[in-house]
Amino acid sequence: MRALGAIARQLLSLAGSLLIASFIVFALINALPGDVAATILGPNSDPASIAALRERMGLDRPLLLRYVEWLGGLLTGQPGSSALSGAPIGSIIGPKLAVTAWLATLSMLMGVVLAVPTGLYSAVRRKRADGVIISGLTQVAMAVPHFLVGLVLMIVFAVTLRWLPANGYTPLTSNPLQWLRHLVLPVAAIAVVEAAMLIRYVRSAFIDVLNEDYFRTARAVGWRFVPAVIRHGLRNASLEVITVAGLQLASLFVGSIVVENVFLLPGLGSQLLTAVNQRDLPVVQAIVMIFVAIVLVINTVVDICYHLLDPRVRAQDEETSS
Amino acid sequence: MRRSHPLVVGAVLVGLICILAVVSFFWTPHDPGLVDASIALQPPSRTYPLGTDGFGQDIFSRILVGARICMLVGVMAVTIGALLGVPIGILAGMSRRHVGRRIMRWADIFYAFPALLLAILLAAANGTGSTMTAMIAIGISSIPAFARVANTASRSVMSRDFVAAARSSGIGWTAIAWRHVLPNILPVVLVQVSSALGRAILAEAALSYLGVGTQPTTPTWGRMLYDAQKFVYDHPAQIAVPAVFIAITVLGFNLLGDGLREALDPRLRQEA
Amino acid sequence: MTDDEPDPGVPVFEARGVSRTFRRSGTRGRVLTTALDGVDLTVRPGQRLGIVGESGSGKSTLIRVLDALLPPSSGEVLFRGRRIDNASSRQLGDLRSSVQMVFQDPRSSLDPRMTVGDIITEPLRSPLLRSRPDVPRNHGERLAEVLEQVELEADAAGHYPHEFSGGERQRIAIARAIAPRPDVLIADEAVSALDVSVRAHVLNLFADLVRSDRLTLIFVSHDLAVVRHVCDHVAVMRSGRIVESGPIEQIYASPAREYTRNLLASVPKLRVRTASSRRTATEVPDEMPPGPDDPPA
Amino acid sequence: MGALLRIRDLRIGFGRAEALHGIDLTVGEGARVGIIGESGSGKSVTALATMGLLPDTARVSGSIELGGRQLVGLSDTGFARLRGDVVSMIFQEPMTALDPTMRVGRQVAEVLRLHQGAPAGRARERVIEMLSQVGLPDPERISMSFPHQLSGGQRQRALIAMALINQPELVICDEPTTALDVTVQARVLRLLDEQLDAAGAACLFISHDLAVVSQVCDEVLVMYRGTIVESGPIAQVLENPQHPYTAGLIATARIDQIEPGRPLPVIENFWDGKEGRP
Repeated sequence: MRALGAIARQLLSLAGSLLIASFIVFALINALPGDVAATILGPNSDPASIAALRERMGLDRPLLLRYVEWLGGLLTGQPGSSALSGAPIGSIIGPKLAVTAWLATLSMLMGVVLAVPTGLYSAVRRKRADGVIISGLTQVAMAVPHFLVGLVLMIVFAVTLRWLPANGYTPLTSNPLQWLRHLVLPVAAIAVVEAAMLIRYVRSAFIDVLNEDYFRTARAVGWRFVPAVIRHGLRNASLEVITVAGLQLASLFVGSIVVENVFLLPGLGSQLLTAVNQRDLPVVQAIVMIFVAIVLVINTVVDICYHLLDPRVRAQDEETSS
Repeated sequence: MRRSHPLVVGAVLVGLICILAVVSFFWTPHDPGLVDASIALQPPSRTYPLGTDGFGQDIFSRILVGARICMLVGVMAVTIGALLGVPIGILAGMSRRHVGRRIMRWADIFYAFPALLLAILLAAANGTGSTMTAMIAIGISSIPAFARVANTASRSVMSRDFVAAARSSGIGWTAIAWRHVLPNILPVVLVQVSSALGRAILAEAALSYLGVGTQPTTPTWGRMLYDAQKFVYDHPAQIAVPAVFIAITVLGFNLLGDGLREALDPRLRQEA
Repeated sequence: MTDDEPDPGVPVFEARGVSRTFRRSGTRGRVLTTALDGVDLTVRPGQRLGIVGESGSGKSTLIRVLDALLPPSSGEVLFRGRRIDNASSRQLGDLRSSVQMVFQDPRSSLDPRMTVGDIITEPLRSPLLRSRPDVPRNHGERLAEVLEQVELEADAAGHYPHEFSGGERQRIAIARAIAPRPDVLIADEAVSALDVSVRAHVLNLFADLVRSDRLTLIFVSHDLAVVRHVCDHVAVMRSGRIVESGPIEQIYASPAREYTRNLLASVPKLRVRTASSRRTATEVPDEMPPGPDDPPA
Repeated sequence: MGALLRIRDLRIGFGRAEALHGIDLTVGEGARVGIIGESGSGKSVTALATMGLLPDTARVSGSIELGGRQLVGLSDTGFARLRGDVVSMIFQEPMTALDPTMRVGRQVAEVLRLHQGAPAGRARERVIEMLSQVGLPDPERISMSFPHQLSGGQRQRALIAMALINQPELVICDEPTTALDVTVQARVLRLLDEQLDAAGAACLFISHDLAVVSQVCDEVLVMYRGTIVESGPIAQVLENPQHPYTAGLIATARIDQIEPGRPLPVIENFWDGKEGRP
């Protein structure tokens, strides 16, 4: 019952954060000095067309009213319409969302699958040659931006070997094989970098556990090293890793913006960049808000997982709620 | 024996890039902006040490000037993040627990605004991106990490008895913050500065690559990669040079951070 | 009454019905723990008062309330006849300049990033102390004096705390406490973190200082045998209350309360364990209540 | 009584420094041997070496025989079979020695299952029995609790239950009561005393407090900076200490026999730290 209360509080605080974040997004676009309509039309536009656009977008009405309208639109899935084509934003974004969601989810899965065993292995073998080599490799992988890994993968597997397509996308429903072939390289590009970071966190979380008194107790009652790590290390280390992995999932969605542009995937990230270049502010505003919301939701889910996993946090919860 | 290696290697790499940036103010082999289609895409030679790009511009000159932007954005962004984030963290860490938690909750909202998103927002609101918007965006997005690190560290300092001792002899809160809290959390903040620099430089490269940061007329490593991408089929080596420089710089800062962490954390020191 | 010439009749500290509660989570949901429950206490000038009890008995909370580091939830605390509970920090000048504390663990009570000299002279730089006439002006001179008093080398001032042993570090903490020439010294478990073999040295130092500087001493400990060597009065605490108090020799010789008797009996004594004594290896009386050993942390 | 644990010329080094300079000690079956010394004297290192729990960086030479088995150079698997079964250990810090994410009962049951392979139902019964045997009230509830819900004394009792549940031949106690309150310490010491007697286990008891050692042990070893300066039956050592350091330790431990107001004796009154150093 208490756990439910904690979850309810988390959700409430998520709603608060979403509200504040939406206000920040709206204010940055609309309340910063400089006229929205003038920005959209660019430096060489005439006052008449600016006035017309202001009229069409309803920019003369009070800021707060426009914010509330936009918020309502977000909740119903129709946050306004494009400043250029006039098309409803919901229908522009909808199909792109699936591409980005696939890209991010598959990258995260691949990243975790790569990182947890590797991190554990390099923690246990941290003083041996192979542990040091893994450590070094992760350092290098972390120093490389997503898009660069993407470019290198493209050169090797698409340009030189011609195993996979260099760019483009096929929906899962029309041809699953082609869908997969198009996603392999972008997913790998994100996963490699994310896994490198994750490996370091997993490694240091496990090294922390190895230094804990309870780990020594586990060894003293007769667990061999590796079983002790698995029985008593995994759960404790996973607490730390989950927090980090959550923050990473956020960074991964952002990484997908760049990688979509490398591989010309028709996802939210590509659409966002197109909108920025076309100065289509309503579309930019909506897509940024979607990304921000995804990040906040992920963080809340991570917090809830953390609370369910750690008995100490569960108890502390009761303390802080007072 | 191995323990000091990351620190030394990191310092050398970072030092190297700093030297490049400084040199670029006084000397470049060619004008980095000079376009000459007749000498486009040349391989490295005596005149063009790293070759020329698709516009016939000298790559080495552009790398030198790019180092300047890269360091400028990195340092300024991290300064913004640290100057705002660390005081927030200390304030939260020195407040009573539930007040501190509330302060941190506010700071955490910025976690929802990664550098890239914030930069895109600023660029969109401004019409175009610039070095300034990139700096501000990266800086603001690094606030919560600084605040979190400073908060945890100062809370643990506040629980030590030397703070109680200072309070019991009438030392005020500001003096405690300056004399006890700040010096004791400085090591972790330094480590954070170093890794934040690495991340800031990655973000800057991504922004330039996407064209929402520093404008394409100014040479940046990220933009050089974008330009090289056009020739990926016929001249794949074009992407190698800016790629290597980005990686070296970030690697340098990451190693520096790791080295500092090891050097400053007594527990790790024994462990190594 | 003037500050520099305290009336011997006015108590240094007076606590009237002081209570303090903390909100904590326990095994069965949220609970209010009562750390102090209606404590009345009077400390007279020149008295050497020991406060004895188990952990969780409220003794550390009591001295933190006395030193105005924690506000009481209810009740009054007076320092030299003036209310200090809920006083602003500026009104605490007299208290802050006359009372100094020594804590349990010198690893925690000495700032690792300060030199020993800076640590010891820090109280002298307090804005509240500078106003007092008898606070030493010449920091270097006073530093040398107190280092000698606690039997540390003069060149210790330039070193950092981690370069010293546990006993030496506790002597540094004592030097800091006596540097501004306080009238009252409060020691919180000041020897419990030390090895038995080092403990005697620090206890002797306390005894000497109190005698030579004619200090009022409040000495918190879980060990009655230790308290007996530095104090003349003792207050025994349990569950936030003072259950017994009086002259130490009287309580040491004939404790009135069962609880005090148990405390006394629990202190390990040097004794040879023979085959016949195996069954009663320690002298804890069987009637010791078998309840929880101590409250959950 | 035969020798259960026999250590000969044990040397342990870390990096360039040597922490233990060749010590000899013998623990007979069912015997209680105390090791006393200040922090850093090498007493904990000796215990960890016997358990095979020293860090990889330690260099160990000499001989440790437990019931005839040579432990120096034994593989981790070999040690794991002995630990918790033939030899077990109780550590100083009860607050951190239990896995915070696992219920206490399960942690105790693990030890049983690990070595005896008992079925879950039987193990649970035995765990409850053991928890009540170490004086924990309401053992059913305790077994379902997480460590943070127990007090320090309760956790130490749970750790004693873990150490004794497989009826080991040797129990190593490293300052098991130093972190506890005096009254709790007294009760835990008495419990240890009873349980060791009941199990007939031998005990190597490490402490900086001679008074505590004198209450539990029959023999005592005095360690100073990695060497044993004195050893013998406790009565003999207390009455007639051969080494001035031991004399100093005894004097400082007799605080209750000094008249208040008189200065307490300190080690330096007896020993300048040089004379009689081996």
